[in-house]
Amino acid sequence: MDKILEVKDLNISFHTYAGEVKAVRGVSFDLNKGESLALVGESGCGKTVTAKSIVRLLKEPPAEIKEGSKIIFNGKEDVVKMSKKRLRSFRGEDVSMIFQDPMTSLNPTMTIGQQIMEALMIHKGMQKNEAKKETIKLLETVNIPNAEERINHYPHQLSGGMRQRVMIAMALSCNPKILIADEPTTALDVTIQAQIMDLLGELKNKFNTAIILITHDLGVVANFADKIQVMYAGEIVERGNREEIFYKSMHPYTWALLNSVPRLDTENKEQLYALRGTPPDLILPLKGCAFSSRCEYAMEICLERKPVETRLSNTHSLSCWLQHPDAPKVNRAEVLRGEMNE
Amino acid sequence: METISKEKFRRIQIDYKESEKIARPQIGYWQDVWRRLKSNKVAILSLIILVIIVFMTIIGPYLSGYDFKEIDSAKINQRPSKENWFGTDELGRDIFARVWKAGRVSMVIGITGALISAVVGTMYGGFSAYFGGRVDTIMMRIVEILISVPYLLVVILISIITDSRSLGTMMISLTLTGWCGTARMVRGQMLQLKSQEYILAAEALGVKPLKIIMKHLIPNVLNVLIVSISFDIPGYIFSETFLSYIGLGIQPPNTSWGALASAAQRNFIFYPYQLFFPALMIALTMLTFTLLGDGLRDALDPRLRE
Amino acid sequence: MSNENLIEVVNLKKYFNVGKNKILKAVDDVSFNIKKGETLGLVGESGCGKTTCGRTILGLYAATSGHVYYCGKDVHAMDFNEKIKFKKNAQIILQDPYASLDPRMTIGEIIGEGIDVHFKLTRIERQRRINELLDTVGLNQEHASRFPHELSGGQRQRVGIARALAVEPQFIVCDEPISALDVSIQAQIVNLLVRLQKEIGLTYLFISHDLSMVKHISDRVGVMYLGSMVELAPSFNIYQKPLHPYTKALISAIPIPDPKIEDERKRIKLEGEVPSPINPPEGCKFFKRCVQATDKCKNVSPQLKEVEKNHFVACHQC
Amino acid sequence: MTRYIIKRVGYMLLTLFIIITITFFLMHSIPGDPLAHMAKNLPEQIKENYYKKYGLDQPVMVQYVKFLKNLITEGDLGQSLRYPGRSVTDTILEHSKVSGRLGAQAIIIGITIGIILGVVAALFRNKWPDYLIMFIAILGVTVPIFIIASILQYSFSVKFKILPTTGWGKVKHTILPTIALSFGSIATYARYMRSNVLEVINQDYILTAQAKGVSPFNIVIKHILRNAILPVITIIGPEIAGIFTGSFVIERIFGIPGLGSYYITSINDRDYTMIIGTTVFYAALFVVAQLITDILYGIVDPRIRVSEKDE
Repeated sequence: MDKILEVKDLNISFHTYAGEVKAVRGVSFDLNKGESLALVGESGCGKTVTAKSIVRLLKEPPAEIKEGSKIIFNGKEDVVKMSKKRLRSFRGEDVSMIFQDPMTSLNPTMTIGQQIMEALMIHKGMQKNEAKKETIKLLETVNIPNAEERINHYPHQLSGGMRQRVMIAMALSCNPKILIADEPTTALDVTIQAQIMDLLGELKNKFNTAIILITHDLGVVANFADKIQVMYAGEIVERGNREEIFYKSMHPYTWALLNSVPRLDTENKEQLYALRGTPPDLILPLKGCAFSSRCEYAMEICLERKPVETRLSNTHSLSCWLQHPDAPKVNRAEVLRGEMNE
Repeated sequence: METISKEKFRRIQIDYKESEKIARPQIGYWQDVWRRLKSNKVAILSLIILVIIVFMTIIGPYLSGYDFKEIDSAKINQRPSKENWFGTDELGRDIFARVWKAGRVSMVIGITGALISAVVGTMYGGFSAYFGGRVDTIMMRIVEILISVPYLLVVILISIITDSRSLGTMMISLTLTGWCGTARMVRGQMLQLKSQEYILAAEALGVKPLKIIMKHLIPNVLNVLIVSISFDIPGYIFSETFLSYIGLGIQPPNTSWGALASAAQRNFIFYPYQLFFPALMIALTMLTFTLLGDGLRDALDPRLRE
Repeated sequence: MSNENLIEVVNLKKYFNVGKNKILKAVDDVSFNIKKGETLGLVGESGCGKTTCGRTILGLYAATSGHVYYCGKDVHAMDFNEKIKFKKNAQIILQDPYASLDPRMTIGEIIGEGIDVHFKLTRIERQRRINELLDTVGLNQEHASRFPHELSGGQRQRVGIARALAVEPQFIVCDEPISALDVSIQAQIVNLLVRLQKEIGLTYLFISHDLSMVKHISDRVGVMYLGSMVELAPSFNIYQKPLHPYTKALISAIPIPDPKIEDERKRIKLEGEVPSPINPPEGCKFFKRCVQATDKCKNVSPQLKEVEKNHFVACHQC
Repeated sequence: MTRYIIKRVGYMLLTLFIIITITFFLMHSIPGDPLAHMAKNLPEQIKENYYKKYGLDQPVMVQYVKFLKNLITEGDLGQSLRYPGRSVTDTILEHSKVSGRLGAQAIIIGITIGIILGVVAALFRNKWPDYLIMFIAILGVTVPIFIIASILQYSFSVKFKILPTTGWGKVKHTILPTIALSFGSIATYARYMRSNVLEVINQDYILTAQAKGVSPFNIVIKHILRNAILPVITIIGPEIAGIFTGSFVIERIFGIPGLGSYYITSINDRDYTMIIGTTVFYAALFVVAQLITDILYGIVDPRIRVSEKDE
C-alpha cells in the first residue's frame, strides 16, 4: 500500500507563562491511502494537537513545531516546510478536517450552501451554478433531506447532527486524500453518534479517503478503524491493528481504556477497572515512563528510564518495560474481563 | 539491549495520590490578576502616572507659593518662567497652582461619580436580576428609557434646572442617569451567574439567598465592576469638561480642568500655553485611566487565563 | 436495599413558558419511586427532560403539578425548616465540572459551604472534616487551598462529590456526572459512587445519556423520551429484553469495544432526530420515528403499564 | 419581523412621550420668572401681555396639553422667549440643515475610517501598525473635542493658513469641523472593531475556513469582516449622541450657524421654549436613529432575521 502520510519524530511545545509545555513528544506514524487510523487517548494527551499540526492549524506561537519534526505528505512534501501558498491548496484539497462542535465550526452568517460552495470554487475552480449543483449532490450524499432547500439555511436552523453532516459534506467536497475528524461525535447524542459514524464509514469506502479519527472512546472505533494508536502524555504508547489492540494489547494503559467502558453483558455494579490518579502535567520534565505514576504494574525501572519500543508484529508495537524479559509476567487474560470466553 | 540489573524489575507500590499533585505553583485569583496586570507594561506605567497626578492634586496647589485665586494685574498672560512654572492667566493668576487645584475638583468629580454609579448601578441591577420576572421587566424598561436620551442632553437639562454652580448639584446632574449603564451590565452579569451550576449547587445545599449573593454573586460581578469604574472615572471628567465648556460647569472662584481649558481656549491663538497645561492634564488622566481600564479588563478576563 | 420507598414521584409535571402560546413540556406526567439504598437510572437523549426531572425532585424547580414525596413528605409543600432539613438529606452532583464550582472559591471553601449551613463545627473540626472528605474522594489535603481552574476535569468532579457528601445526605441526584469526562475518568467516578453507596448506604438517582454506564450502576433503569417515561425496568431486563422500540434503538446505538461483536451487530437505525419538546403532538411522542407505529399511536398517548413483574412500558405494541 | 418593528415603534413613541413630558415639566419647575431677563424693565401691562401671549398665566397642566396638541397636530413647538415672534420649529429646521450636513459627514467618515483602522490594527496585532492606530484611537477617546478642534484650527488656519478659521458655505469650511467631529467616532469604532475582529479570529469557524484552504484575504473579507461588523451597527446609535454633543462645541469654535451652537446660545440665554424644543428634537432624532439601527441589525444578522421569519 502507498503511504499517504508519514509523521516522523513530531515534537510540539506550547510556550506559556509557567514554562514550556511539551504537548507532543516524539510521535511517529504512517497512514496509507484509504486507510482509517484512530488516535485514542484522554484529553490533554496530545491527540488533537497532533491532528491539527498535520494541517498546520496550530497557532504558532504559542505552539512551536520543533526542529527535526517531519510530516511527509504523499511521499514527497514536508508539511512543516510547506510554503503558505501550497499550504492553502493543501488544506481542503489534499487534507481536510472536521471538529468536535459543529455549531461553532460553521460560520453563523453564511448559509451552509455558501460555505460548501466556497471550498468547491477555491479548489475546483467551479462557477457558482456548477458549485451549487455539486453542493446539493454533496448534501444528498450525507443524507440531508430537501438538500435544495437546505442550502439556503443558516447553521442555527439545523440540529446538531445535521450540522455535523454539513461539516462532513464540506470536508469531502474536494475529494481530499485525508480526512481528519476530531471527536466528531462527542457533542452529539448516542443515536446521532451512531448515524454519523455509519456515514463516515460509508463515505470512506465511497471516496477512498484515508481518515484519522480522534476520540477518547475506544468503543466508537471498534468497527471503524483499521489501525489504532493509543496516546498518553504526548506519546504513542501502543499501536496495532484493530484486532491487536482489542484482543492482544499489552500496554497497561490500553487495558485501562478497554476496561473502563462497562459492557452491557456484564454483572451490575462490579468494580470497573478504573485508572486512578491524574495524567502528569507536561510542563514538568518526565523521567522514566510517563504512565508509571498511575500504573498498577510499575517497577523501579519505570520510574528511571523511558521504555523502549517493542515490536510484537509488523503492525503491533508498544513502549512498556513489562515487555522486557526480566520483567514479571502479567497475564493479560486475568486483567481483562471478557477475555475468558475466548 | 544493554543489560539492566534484575533488581530494577521489582514491582513497586505506586502512591496514586502522588499523581494528583498539582505541579504548577499555587496562585490565588487576585495574585493571578496582579501577575497579568504587572506583565502589561502600559497599564503599570499608567498606574504610576495616575498615582503621581493624584498625589500632585493633593500637594500641588501649595508648591508654587501662589494661591490659585490670587490676582496680580502686574503680570497677566505671562509665559512659563522661573516664578510661574506654568505661566499666568489673563488675571495674572499662577497656572501651576490653578492646574492642581482644578485637578482636585476634576478628580473628585470623576471618582465620586464613578463610585456613585457603581453603587447605585449594582444595587439597581442586582435587585432587578435577583427578583426577575415582572419586576425585572419594569425596572429594565425604565433604564432603557433613561438610556434612550443622549446622556449629555440630560446632564445639560438637569444643570439648567438645578442651576448647577456647586460641586454638589453638578454631581447630581452628572450621575442622575449615569448609573444606567452599570445597572444594565450588572444585571446581565448577574443573570448569567444565576444560571451557573455552582449557584444551583449552593441552592441545593440550602445556602441562604443573602449568602449566595454575598459569597457567589458579588465576588463574581466584582471584576466587571472594577473595569467599569476605571472607564467611568474618565467618562465623568470628560463630561465635566464638556459642561464647563458650554458654560454650565464649576463657577469661579472655584475651578476645574474643564473650566481652565475652556477659559484658555478663547485665548488659544494668542496664549497657547494656557491651554496646554490643563489640556495635557485632562488628556493624560483620561489616557492613563483608559489604558489602565484596558489592562484591568484583560487581566480580569477569565477567558484569558492560561 | 430495603423495600421502603425513599422517594415517590407521582404524576410530576414541569412545564416552562417559552413565549406566546409556547409551552415546553420538559417533564410530562412522570411517576416512579426509588427505594432506600437503590440506584435508579434515568436515560434519554438531550432534551428528554431527565435533568429537569432530577432538579424538580429536589425542589430546585417548582413543579407545575404532581407530587414528590421524600419519606412520605411532599417536597413541594414543605415549610422553610423542613426544606432546609430536606436539603441536608438530598443532594445533587452536577454535570459540568467547570461550571459547577465557583471560580472564586478555594476547594476547601467549596466543600465547607455545606458544612457551614448544616453543622456547627469548630474551625479545627471543620478543617478535619474537609480533609476527611478530600481523602474519601481521593484528593490530597493540599488541594483544599487550590482554585478550581487548577484542577483537571476528573479532580473537579470529585470535588463536586465531596461537596455533596459534606452534608451527609441519604439521597443524591447524580445529574450527568460523567458526561463531560473522558472515558477512563468516567470509570473512576462511577467506581467512587458505587463504593460510597456500599459504605454509606446512599440512594441515587443517576441521570445520564450513556445507557451502558446507567445500566452498570443502576438497579432499575427508566428510559425517557420527550418528557415521558417510556420504559422502566430492572437494569438487567432493560438490556436483555427491552420492549419499547426506542429503548431497543438506544441500546443498539451504544458502541461496544469489541470489533467482533460490533461487526456482526445489526443496528436499529433511528431516522431523524428528537423533535422539539415545545407543544409536542398528541398521541405517542415517539410516533414519528417509530417503525412499528400505527394509527392508534398517532392519536392515543400510551400509558405506562406493567407487562411483567417490575417491568413497565408505555407502548401500544407491547 | 413586522410585528417586531411595530412593537419597537410603539415603544419608541412611548419613550418619546415620556421624554417630552419630563422635559416640559422640568423646565417649568424652574423657580423664578422665565421672562425675568427681558421683562424686568417693562411696564406691568406689557409684561402681562407677554404672559398671556406665551400662555404663562395659565396652569402648567393647561400649558402642557396645549403644547402637546400643537406639537402633534402642527409640529409646532411654540415661540422663542428671547426673540418673540420667532417660531421654534422653523428655527430648528433651518439650523438643523447645517448641523445635519456636518453630522452626516462626520458619521460617514467616522464609521468608514474607524472600521478600516480597527481591522488593520487587529490583523497586525502587536505590530507597529496596531500600536500606531491604537495610539491615535486612544487620543481620540481621551482628548476633549474642543482641544482637538483648537489644535486643528491653530495649525491649519493660523499657522499654515490652508483652510479658513471660521465660517460656513463652502466645502473648505466643512473640512476641519468634520475631522474634529469625527475624531472621537473614528477612535471608538477602531477600538470596538479591533476587539470584534480579535474575537472572531478565535472562533472555530475561522479554523474551518483555514482547513478548507480559504486564502487569508478571503478569510478576512468573507468570514471575519462580516461577523465582526455586525455588532458595530449596535453602537451607531450611541455614537450619534456623541456627534450631537460634539457639534455643540465644534459649531461654536468654527463659527458655524448650526443647531448645536444655537442650542448653546439658548442655554446661555435661558430661552426656555427654545431649550424644550431643541431637546425634544434631539431626543426624537436619537430615538429614531436607535430604532433604525436596531431594525437594521435584525435584518443583517441571519440569526435574528431567519428565526423571526420561521414563526
